[in-house]
Order: sequence, then C-alpha cells, then structure tokens
Amino acid sequence: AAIGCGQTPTDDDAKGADAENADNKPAAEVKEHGRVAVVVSTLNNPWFVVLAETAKARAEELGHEAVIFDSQDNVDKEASTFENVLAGGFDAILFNPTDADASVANVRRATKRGVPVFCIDREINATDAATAQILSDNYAGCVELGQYFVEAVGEEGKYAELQGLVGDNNTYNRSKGFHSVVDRYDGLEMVAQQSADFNRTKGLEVMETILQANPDIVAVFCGNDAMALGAYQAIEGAGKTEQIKVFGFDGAEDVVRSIADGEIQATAMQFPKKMAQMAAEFADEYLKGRRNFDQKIPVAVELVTPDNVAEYGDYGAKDGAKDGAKE
Amino acid sequence: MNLTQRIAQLQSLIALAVLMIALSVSTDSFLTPENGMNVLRQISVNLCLSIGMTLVIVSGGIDLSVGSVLAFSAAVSAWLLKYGVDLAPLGVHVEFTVAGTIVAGVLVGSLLGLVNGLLVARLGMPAFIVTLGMLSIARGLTELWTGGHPITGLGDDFGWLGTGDLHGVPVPAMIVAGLVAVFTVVTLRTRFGRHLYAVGGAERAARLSGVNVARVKTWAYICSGALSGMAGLLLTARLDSATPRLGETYELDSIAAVVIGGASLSGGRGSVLGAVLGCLIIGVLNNGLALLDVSPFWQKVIKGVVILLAVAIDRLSRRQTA
Amino acid sequence: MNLTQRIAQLQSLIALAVLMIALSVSTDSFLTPENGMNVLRQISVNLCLSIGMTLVIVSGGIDLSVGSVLAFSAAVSAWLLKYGVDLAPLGVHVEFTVAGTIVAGVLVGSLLGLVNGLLVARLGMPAFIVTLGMLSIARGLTELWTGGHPITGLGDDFGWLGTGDLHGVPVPAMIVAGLVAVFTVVTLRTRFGRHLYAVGGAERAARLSGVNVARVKTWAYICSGALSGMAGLLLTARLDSATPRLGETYELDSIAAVVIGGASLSGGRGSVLGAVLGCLIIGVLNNGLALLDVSPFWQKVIKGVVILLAVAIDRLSRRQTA
Amino acid sequence: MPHHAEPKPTQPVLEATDIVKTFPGVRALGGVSLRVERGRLNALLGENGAGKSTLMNILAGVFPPDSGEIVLEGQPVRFTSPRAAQEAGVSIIHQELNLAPNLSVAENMFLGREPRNRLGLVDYTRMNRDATVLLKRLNLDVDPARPVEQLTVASQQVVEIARALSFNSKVLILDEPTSALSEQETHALFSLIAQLKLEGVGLVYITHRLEELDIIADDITVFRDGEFIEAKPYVDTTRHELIRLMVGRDIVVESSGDRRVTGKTLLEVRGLSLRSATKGARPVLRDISFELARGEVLGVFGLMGAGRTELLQALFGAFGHLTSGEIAVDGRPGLPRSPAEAIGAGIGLAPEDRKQDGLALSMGVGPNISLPCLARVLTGGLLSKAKEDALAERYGGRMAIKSAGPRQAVRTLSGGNQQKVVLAKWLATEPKVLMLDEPTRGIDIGAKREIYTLIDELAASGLGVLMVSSELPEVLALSDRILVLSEGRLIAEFTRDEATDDKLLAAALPTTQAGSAA
Ligand SMILES: Nc1ncnc2c1ncn2[C@@H]1O[C@H](COP(=O)(O)OP(=O)(O)OP(=O)(O)O)[C@@H](O)[C@H]1O
Ligand SMILES: Nc1ncnc2c1ncn2[C@@H]1O[C@H](COP(=O)(O)OP(=O)(O)OP(=O)(O)O)[C@@H](O)[C@H]1O
Ligand SMILES: O[C@@H]1[C@H](O)[C@H](O)CO[C@H]1O
Ligand SMILES: [Mg+2]
Ligand SMILES: [Mg+2]
Repeated sequence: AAIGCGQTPTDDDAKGADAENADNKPAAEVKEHGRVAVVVSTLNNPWFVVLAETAKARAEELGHEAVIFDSQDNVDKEASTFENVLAGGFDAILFNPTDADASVANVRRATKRGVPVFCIDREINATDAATAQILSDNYAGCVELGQYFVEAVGEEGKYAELQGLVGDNNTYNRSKGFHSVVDRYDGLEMVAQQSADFNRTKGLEVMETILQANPDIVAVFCGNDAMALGAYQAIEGAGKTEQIKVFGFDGAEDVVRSIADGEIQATAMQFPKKMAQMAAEFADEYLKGRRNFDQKIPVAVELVTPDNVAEYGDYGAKDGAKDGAKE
Repeated sequence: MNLTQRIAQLQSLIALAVLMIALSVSTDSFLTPENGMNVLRQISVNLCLSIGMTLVIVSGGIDLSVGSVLAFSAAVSAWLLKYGVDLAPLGVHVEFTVAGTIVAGVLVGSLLGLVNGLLVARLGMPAFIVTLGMLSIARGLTELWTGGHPITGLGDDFGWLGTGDLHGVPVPAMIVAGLVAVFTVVTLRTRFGRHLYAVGGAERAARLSGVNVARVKTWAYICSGALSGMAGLLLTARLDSATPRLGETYELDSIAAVVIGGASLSGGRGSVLGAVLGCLIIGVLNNGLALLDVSPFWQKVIKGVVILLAVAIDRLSRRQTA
Repeated sequence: MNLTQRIAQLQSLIALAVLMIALSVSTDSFLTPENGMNVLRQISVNLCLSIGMTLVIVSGGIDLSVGSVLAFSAAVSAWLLKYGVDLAPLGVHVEFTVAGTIVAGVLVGSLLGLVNGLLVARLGMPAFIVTLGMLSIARGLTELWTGGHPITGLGDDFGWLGTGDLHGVPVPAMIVAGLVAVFTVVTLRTRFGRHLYAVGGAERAARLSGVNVARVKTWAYICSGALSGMAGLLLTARLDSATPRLGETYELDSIAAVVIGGASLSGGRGSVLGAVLGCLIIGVLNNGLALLDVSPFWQKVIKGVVILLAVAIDRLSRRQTA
Repeated sequence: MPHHAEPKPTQPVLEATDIVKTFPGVRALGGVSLRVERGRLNALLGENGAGKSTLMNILAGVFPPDSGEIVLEGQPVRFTSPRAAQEAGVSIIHQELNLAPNLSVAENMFLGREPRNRLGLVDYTRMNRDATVLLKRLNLDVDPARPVEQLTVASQQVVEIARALSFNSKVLILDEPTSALSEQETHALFSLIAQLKLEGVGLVYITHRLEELDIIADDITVFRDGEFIEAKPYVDTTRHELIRLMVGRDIVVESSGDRRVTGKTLLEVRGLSLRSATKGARPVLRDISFELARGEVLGVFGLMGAGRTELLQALFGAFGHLTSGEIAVDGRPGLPRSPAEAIGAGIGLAPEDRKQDGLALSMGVGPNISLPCLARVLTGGLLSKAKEDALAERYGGRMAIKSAGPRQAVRTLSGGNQQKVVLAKWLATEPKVLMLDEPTRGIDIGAKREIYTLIDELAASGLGVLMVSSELPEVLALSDRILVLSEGRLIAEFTRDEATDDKLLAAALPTTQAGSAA
C-alpha cells in the first residue's frame, strides 16, 4: 500500500477541488502533452535542487514540458512567478511554497484560473486553495526524532539546538515537534538555541561558539542536515565526537554515510524525490481528467539510525528496499 | 534636467525598447495586455523604493535599509490592522481602518528614515554604514515584532491595494504612478528638490550658499523611509501577509534601477523618471526570462550581464558627449 | 599613515577593548585560549576578503562581488581537486595537487577581479554597479558549475588548510596573518600602495603626476578577486565542501569591517591594519553574542547598533581633532 | 539722541575687533581688527597664510571666532551660518570657486533663495530672467539654463561674482576675485565696484595683485602671521611701504631683468593639434609650432579660453590620442601619450587648478612632493620614509613652505603654501622642461618674488621654462620670448624687447572675421 496515498477522496478534502470543477470546464479536456511549472522556494540548497529536478524529470517522462522557477526564498518573487506562469499559459504548477501563510494568495490566484497547484514538502495554511498537498510531516518526524533523542542521549544532560531560517515554517514545526517530546524531561536542559540558517558554514561557526560556552553538552539537535554536518565538524575540531551526539533532519547523502560510519547519530529521512515524483504524477493525472485528490497527503518522515541506516540512500530508501511509495 | 541627463535617459529608453522588441519577437505571451499589467504590478514595489532611493542617491548618499524598513513597517501596520491597539490605562481599544493603517505604515517608515537621516546628516557618518546598520536593526526588530511568524488574513479591503485594479490597471501601479508624478515635481520644481541636487553635486558650495545641508539630507532619508513604508503596505496587501523576511535584498534591485536610470552614486545626478526606466528594464527582464523558460541559474548570469550592459552603453555614449 | 588614520584606529582599538572586557566579565568562556583561537579561525575568511576590500575602497571603489567570487573560485577549485581535468584531445588526465588547487582558485578569483577592474577602470563604469552585476553573474556561474549540489569529500590534506593548526594556532589564521603582513607592506611601502592612496584621494592629481590610474585601479580589483579566491579555498577546506551558496552576503560584513577600521568609502583613506581591527570587532561580537546565547532576533539588532556605535565614536572623535 | 555728532569721516558699516581664531595646531588669527566704511573699498593685504581668508570666513558666518566682536551697523552680531550672514547683509565671494557643477547658472545664482510662484514651485522664468540681467552687468553672455560645469573656470568665477552682487548687500567681501579672470572681465568687475561704492556698499577686497589697488582701493589693512599690522587710507601709503608692511622687510618686486644666455633647443614642437573630446566640435588647438631653448623662459599669453592650459596639458600627454603633431625633448622625438611618458621625457607641469589637478589634499607635504618621482625614494624596492622626508625637506625647504612638517596634510595649508608644494613637487622630478600654468595665482608678493627668483635660477641652471600667466606684467617681466594664443592658434610671437602691453593685448583679441590673412 502506498504511504499516505489514500486515493479515495474524503468529503472534506474534496470540497475545494469540486467547487472548482463546477466553475470550470468539466474534466473533459485531456492534455497528453501539457506545460508544467515547477516553482520552488529556493535552489540555494541541494535539497530543493533534488526536489525540483526530480519533479521536472518525472513530468518530462510523462510527456510534458517542464520548467523550473526559483522563488529565491522570497514571497514577492513567488507572486510574480505565479503571475508570469499564468500569463505564460502553463497548465499545472508543482509548488514548493516559500511561506505557509503568504503563499496562500498565490495558490488561490492559480486555482481560481483553473490551473491546478500541487504543493510539495512545505505546507500552506489553507485547505481549500491547493489542488493537493504532498507533505513531509515535519512535526511528526521530529516527534519521532525527539523520542529517539531521549533514548540515545538519556533523560539527563545539557544539549543545544541549531535552528534553520528564522521565520520558516519547517524551522518552527521541527523545533516544536522535537520540544513536544524532549521538554517533558526535566533532566534534559537546553543550554543554547541558535539560528544557523539551514547553512553548513553557519552551523560550523555557531557550533564552535556554543561549544565554547557549553563544553559539557552531550547532544545537539539540528533543524537540517547541512547544519548537522557543520556542527559535526566543529565537534570533531574540538575533539568531542565521543561526548556529543549530533541529530539532523533531511536524509542527505553525506549524513546517511556519516551515520553509517558511526559519526552523526541520526537524521529524519524526508523523501523529496518521492514527493516530487508523486506531485508530477498527480499533475499528469489531472491533465488527463482526474479531479479527486486528497487535500493533504502526508509523506511520513522516517528515522534513520545506525540500526537501519543500511536501508537508506541519498534522500530516500535504497532501491528495492523500503520505498513503499512506488506503485 | 540638463543635456547629459537627457542623454542618459535616452540610452535607458533604447535599452528598454530593444529588450521589449526582442521579447515580443521571441515569445507569444510577452506582448499581451495581461502580461503588461503583470509587469506593472510587479515593478510597483521596487519603483516605490526607487523613488526614495533616487532622492537619497541624488543627495550623495545611499540607503541600504529600504528592504528592512519595508519589512518593519509592513509588520507593524499589518499588526495594527489586524489587532488594533489597546490603550490599557484608558481602557480603550483602537481599531485601525485601512486609511489609518496606511498612515501608520508610512509613519513607521519615516521614523526609521529619520534615524538614518540624523546619523548621516548631523553626525556625518557614512551613509553606507548607517543604513547597513539599520538594515540589520530593522530586520531584527521585524523578527522580534512578529516572533518570526507572518501576520496574515488582513481582509479584502486592504488586499485591494495590492491586488485590485481600476479599469484594468493594477491599483498598486496607479498609486506608484501618482507618487512618481508627485516626486517628479518635488525634485524638479521645488526648492527642496533643487537643494537636493546642489547638496549632492557640491555640498560645500550648497552650504556656503545658505542651504541647510543637514536638513535637506535628513529629508531625503525621511522620504526614503516613508516610501519604503508605502512599499511595505503595497507588498503586504499583494501577499495578504507581512512576513519577517519581506523585502530581503531589495536594496540591491532598487539601487541597480536608479543607476541604470542614469543616476550617479557620487551624488548630484539622477531623476525619478530615470528610476522608472530602470525599474521597467529590470522588471521586463525578470518577466521575459521567466517567459522564455530560461533556467534559474542562467537567469542570474543574464541579469548580471544586462545590468552591466545597460550601464556600459550609457557610460560609453556619455563619454563621447562629455 | 597620518594622524587622522592613527586616531581612527585608536578608536577601533578602544571599541574592541571595551567589547572584550565586557565579554570577559560577563562570560567564563570568552577569555580562554581556545576561544581566542576559535575567533581567529572564524574571522580568517572575512579578513582575507577585507584585505582586498581595503585596497579597492582605498582606490575609491567598492567590491560587492567578493562573496560570489569566493563561491565560484571555491567551486572550480574543489572540482579540480576532486575530479582533475581531462584534456580529451591529448588523451591526458591531469590531477590537481593541493598546491595546484590553491593556484587555480586564486587564479579564477583574479580573473573575475580583472573583469571587474577593466570595467571600472577602463570603461569608467561605477564600481557599485559593476560588482553588483558580477555578484549576480558569479553566483549564477557557481550554480551552473555545481548544478546546485555541493562538492564534498576533498581529503584531509586540503582540509588541513582550514582546520589544521600549528603549535595551537589555526592554519587559516596563520595564512591570513601572512597576507596581512604582505599587504600592509604593499599598501604602506610600495609604489603601488602609494599610488592607490593617491588615486583614491585625488584621481586627477594622481593622473597628472604620472600615475597610471586605470592600471592601479585594475590591480586593486585583481587583488580583491585573488584574495576572494583564497578566502574561498580556506572556507572550502574548513567545511570540506564547496556549496553553491558559499559566501552569500559576505560583502556586507567585509565592507563593514573595513569601514569600522577607519576607511572612507569616498576613497583615499583606510588601512589593512584597520581592517584587521574591524574584523576582530565583528568576529568578537558574533562570538560573544552566541556565547551569551542571545536570541537570534536580538543579535541582528545588537549587531546593527554596534556597527553604528563603532563608526559614530570614530566620527565624533575625528570631528574634534580635525 | 545726540550721539554720532563727532565729525568722523564716515561711520563704519562693519567693524571687527580683536578677532582670535585657532585651528588645531595653528593660531590663524591672534586678535585682528578690520573696519569697513560705507561706500569705500578696504583692501586686505598680507602674505599667504596671514589669515585673510580666515577672517573673511568668520565675517561671512562660515565658522565662529574663538573670541572678538563683530559690529554691523552699530549692532553686535554673531553669525551662526552663511545664511544668517547673508540675511544680515554680508555676502562673500570665496577664494575658491563654490558652485554646484550639476546645476544651471541661474540655479547656482539663486541657490537657497529660489524665487517661487503662487504654487510654491520654483519660478524658472523669473529666475532665468533675473540671472540674465545680473550677468549682463558683468558682460557675461551665457544661457542661464546651462549647467555650470560646461563653463570655463573664468566664466564660473563671473557667475560667482554675479551671485554675490545679487544680494544687494551692505557689505561685500571679495577674496581674490580676479585670480581667474581675464583683463576684460577684471575691468567689468572694477566698474561694478565703482558703482557699488556709489550705492554706499562697504567692500572688503583681498588680492595679491598690488597694481589693482590704484584703481579700486580706498583704504588698506595689512595682516602678517595672523596679527594686525596697519590700516590707513590708500592715498597715504606707497607701494614700497605696503610691501614692507606685508613682508616685514624691504623687497624688490621686479625680476632681475637680466638678459639670459640661452643655449641650444631643448623642446621642439611641430604642428601640435588637439581635437576636442566632443564629436564634431572645433579643434581646441591647431597646428602650433615653436621651440624652447635651454635656459629660456618662454611666456604664453592669451585671453581666457585661448587654449593656453590645453597647450601645456597636451604637451604633457594629458589628452592621450586626441593630440597630434611632433615634439622632441632634448633631441629625442616622441609625443607623450600620458603624463607618465611626459615625466619620463623630462617634462614637468604645475597645473593651474591646484586643488583638483595639482595636489592630493588629504596626503602630507612629503607624499605630495614625492608622488611623481617615487622611484627616487625607494630603498630595496620599498619606500623609505627617511628618503621621502629628506626629499620633502630639500625641495620644500627651497620653496620656503610654511608647514608643521612633511606629514602635515596639504589641505590645511594656506593657498599660497599649497602652490609652493606643487612647485616643489615638480622641481623634485628634476625636469628639463618645466611648464608652469599660472604659477603665481593666489600667491603673496613675498612668495611671488621667491618664485621669480626661482624661475631665474632654474633657467640659469639650463632648464627650459614654458610659462602661462594671465598677469601681463609678470609675463613681460619674466619672459625672454612671448607666444600669443588666440582661439587655439599661435597668433604671434614677440621677443622681450618688442613686447608691450598694447601689442600683446591687440594680438590676443580674437579676429572675428574668418580667413584673416592666412
Ligand atoms: N580649516 C583649517 N584647518 C587648519 N588650519 C587652517 C584651516 N584654514 C586655515 N588654516 C590655517 O590658517 C592660517 C591662515 O590661513 P588663511 O587661508 O586665512 O590665509 P590667507 O591669508 O587667506 O592666505 P592666502 O593668501 O594664501 O589665501 C594658515 O596657516 C592656514 O594653514
Ligand atoms: N572639457 C572640455 N571639453 C571641451 N572643450 C573644452 C573643455 N575645456 C575647455 N574647453 C575649451 O578649450 C578652450 C580653451 O579652454 P581654457 O579656458 O581652459 O583655456 P586657457 O587659455 O587656459 O584659459 P584660462 O586658463 O585662462 O582659463 C576653450 O575653447 C574651451 O571652451
Ligand atoms: O525541508 C527543507 C529541507 O529540510 C531544507 O534543508 C531546509 O528547508 C526545509 O524546508
Ligand atoms: Mg586666502
Ligand atoms: Mg588656463
């Protein structure tokens, strides 16, 4: 069974899309070769490059023309891109939003004009705007990660947190998910919480300084893998790899390898490729007439630890192994 | 406006025309009324900032803080609109109308501009550093104010400012067109405007002629702040949301537009109409690259090259006439 | 170095001392040898950029492209180190040693610097715009070169450049200290250095004194490019990875450091030692704010305020002595 | 009230008493006084650095005095800004040009007090009309809407004067107004001064051209080293006494007058032309040929805009490929394409605009002097401070520069001392041919004398000197031969014996009819 892809529409979720169908042409017009826009929040981060390129490749495999647009982490730029895409006559949008709230208006603008929007990875805070949202469950993933954290670190000790971009929804959800578990243990004391912008360089520098102020920490939780890699380097530089456990989020190749090598402790595997492919396939189906999509299709985030690391590769499960999403 | 300025603008105009012709030929979708309106809507925010930037640059300064000031004004005004103010001791709760919100946003921007202006004009600190400091401070304040979360759901009345249209012309474009008209008159036909050029072109001479140099400069920064506030309102209305990262790096686009439009970063030269041309060139370019399906990586390269070309042509031609 | 410059540096020195004393008092961990080495390692990259930035600013220009040039040099040299070059027609595969990689990285940076220099010095284009264009172009090229993916796994020999130490002193800090020494001599004791100050302070007089103004300016940008390349190598070695977004917005930190160190953005004034002080102030501040676990929102505000204060004190005291 | 009954000649319109002003390290004024009478011109005289401009800046509200009293029409005043002074009726023409190059002529003239229409907008029609009227009074015929940067320095100076006149002030200060003016414009200015006196305006006039005093001066005031020396009616003094008062000792002004012995040809110029940088504009210089011999002083005379400055700069390589023709220095041919090449060939040029072209104002005296010849102060490839100081000491000392040492920023020197730094800088390159563009502009009589002696010495030591000067007496006294330029052409040449004021001026006047005897 496909993960999270319950393809029978529930009453609630289908409403938005149905209402739209009523306004627009019935699902009669079939497009075998459409134009698909891949609008991604930023390409300044390999994670999103993978996401965008996979979506594009899959759409092209399915016979469509696909173009990638970079919003450069800027809602305004994203709004302009939407306008341009609509004026440019694209048929569907595979969308990685920059902001859960601010991007809603953009999505509405497109669906109002009958152009379907499939959100990938990041959520928008509206259930009646997008055609469907294929989402990493950041919160749940971090709840799981938090539980493993307590298991691996123990119920006592000082730790630090490196957060991603200030103002980013994922930053917020990951931190919240993690703390929803860890804060219940009074023995676990967070002695530093700093932002390192999802960025490896900053992760390294901020960690070096945190180590200075708090040489006795036993763990660090990082909001993504780039920061985890930077943090690990700082810890290695300080000769404290035995003392401090590093936790990341994403499932980047380097981190998976690092876990296998017994360096980084754990990460939460998102499936960017899987999400992107699914979105491209949905768009394809939409163009061929399908209209009933679930509003939210959560793609579970999986914990990668030394115990199960062998099953994972770069941003996903190893071929043949655990990739439940392939239909 | 003198001859060299006219010529500089002619160059920009030609660059713009070439760009537009090329795009009309190579895409079907460029030369449509809808796309035209898109471009106008898209440049409104940058143009609003660029008017203020023009004043500051003409006065011999620079304002790197416009993007952050935009964000802070946007955050404060969105908050006021959404939640109003509790005047606790009086037991009064004040709601903000759309008009009140606009006033508040512009005021907040002006206030930050005033701080910039006082530091530059009274203390004689370098504008680059003052506004770089403000860039950091205003961004931090925005994040503090919003707690890092966007403020959304501001209502359709307010949204109309950013998304509405009048007879097919986007409202933000009309608002900014009005500002362009006002500031064209201000720069070319008022004492303040002329003093701006005098201060930027020859500060000492202006001072010895009895121009209150510090006051003129301070007002340039106040205007820039106010227009950043206005730009913040337009952007927030367009996005129905004030996010903490709104307007990041906008200073660069705005400075580029003003310089492409013929302004000199050493002061004394530049015009509001030039800024309009500069914004159009950048806006059409962004729009065109998207319509042409150019890869995002190449877009950066091409954008850089076009900025260089636009200014290079301008300088080369000016060199022969100078 | 004349009196005003001495005083400017004295101010920065005092600012630094105050900052350091405050941090030593308020945290246990600041005043440890280990943390000192951390700060040195952390400022190496900014300092490397700031040396070049000093040359450019003294010559009367500015270089906004340092961060992007850093990234492109880093990407190219990491790639060469990792994959070597296939000279297909000759059927030869060339592997790059660490030394060869350093040369390549510095050369790539110099080349982009040369382009900046030629456009500024020969075509007379404004430095702000030229290097803003280059900022965009070099960033785009980096993304094209890497396809948006980091290049990692560069080996321990190369990594030593960024992470190693000699008798407890970080290797990158020692390399940059060497560069500081070299460029202090270059600026204060060579003809090129003297010409740089003359060109920045009085371009026409310099030209009529037989100084080849265009050449002097071009070399300033070449040096800045080369040093950006070097900074890219240090950063890549430290991270064991050349990522496409390496060095984003570093230009602002670097300019801030140079100006805090007493340079004037209108040219003719500034020094390498001043840049060292500026980098130390910024580096100690970043380090201190993190040690104190100040919230990221407040960090931005405080950083902005400190930049303003450092320069304000400098200007106020200079005003009294001038 | 029965005061002022005393039969004083006139009541002073402005009186400054015991003014003290100190700059860091310099006591510029040590308690000086100045009395300006209604309808009379007080000529303020003194050597370079005597404090003349400083006092004028104080009177005009540019900066405040440390102590002392200023009384305007019986009222004690203390101006806090130039504007306050203007509004009180004191206006000034500064020693240095103070115009915004990017603004139009009219905008500059009315800067800070632009006429406005009913809407509160600047009334350009009225402003341009008023400007035209004012400029007419000074015989300057330019479009008031033209940007000032397109005007020659001399025309800019006229604009500056016209602006000051337009204030209808009670007191008008003129700080070396004629230093950039041609004879014609100077005369126009003098007749205006006469008219202003009739209108009852009190004038303060600073000049180093003592011959002007005969025409305009009513009273004189002399400062020396920031101290008040003397004030009296001009008729009660002699030229000789004035110089003694200024310098503190007796001085002979004239050049030695000795005929120089000239050697073989040092500089040969054949068919030198200079195209304009503007496309399609007339050439700036046309087909100029002449020779300069070893030990000779060759004067170049011409009216404003004749192209004298361009001639020197073209020879110096400053215009690159816009210049054509042949030149040879000491028998070695080669038209310099850059100043560096010219310096290499043994040519030096002391330019007329010392602030823009002559000096790096923020650098010290030493670095300014060594700039064109840094090779001479290297030790093992690096600059040697000791050598640089020695060089500055040697050439600066020869010019008797008043400074606190080789590191003092040139910006803080008086105008005359700045000019001496320029000359010292070029002497330090040990040129074969030294070109001097207005070498005594703004220089006091003592320094002038020193420069004349120096020119004599340089010529005697075998240098060739090519000198441009707008001061006829200077050209006549110093030159062995005189070239006259008019509209970019070499129009006449006179030997020292042939040359007279009248002949030179007649030759310099542009021939309006085209195709005069070719
Ligand atoms: N801003 C300043 N800072 C320091 N010293 C100054 C400043 N302005 C003037 N001085 C000094 O004050 C003294 C008087 O200068 P001032 O310009 O008044 O002389 P002057 O009589 O006008 O000379 P000149 O005939 O050369 O113009 C000089 O020693 C000069 O160096
Ligand atoms: N930048 C320029 N572009 C074009 N023409 C110029 C420029 N500068 C000067 N000229 C022209 O060159 C000619 C000579 O100029 P200039 O007035 O400098 O001569 P001059 O004889 O040295 O006079 P003076 O030195 O007394 O002012 C004039 O016709 C002037 O208009
Ligand atoms: O999910 C993505 C990735 O984790 C990335 O590394 C940072 O941004 C988040 O939104
Ligand atoms: Mg003077
Ligand atoms: Mg001249």
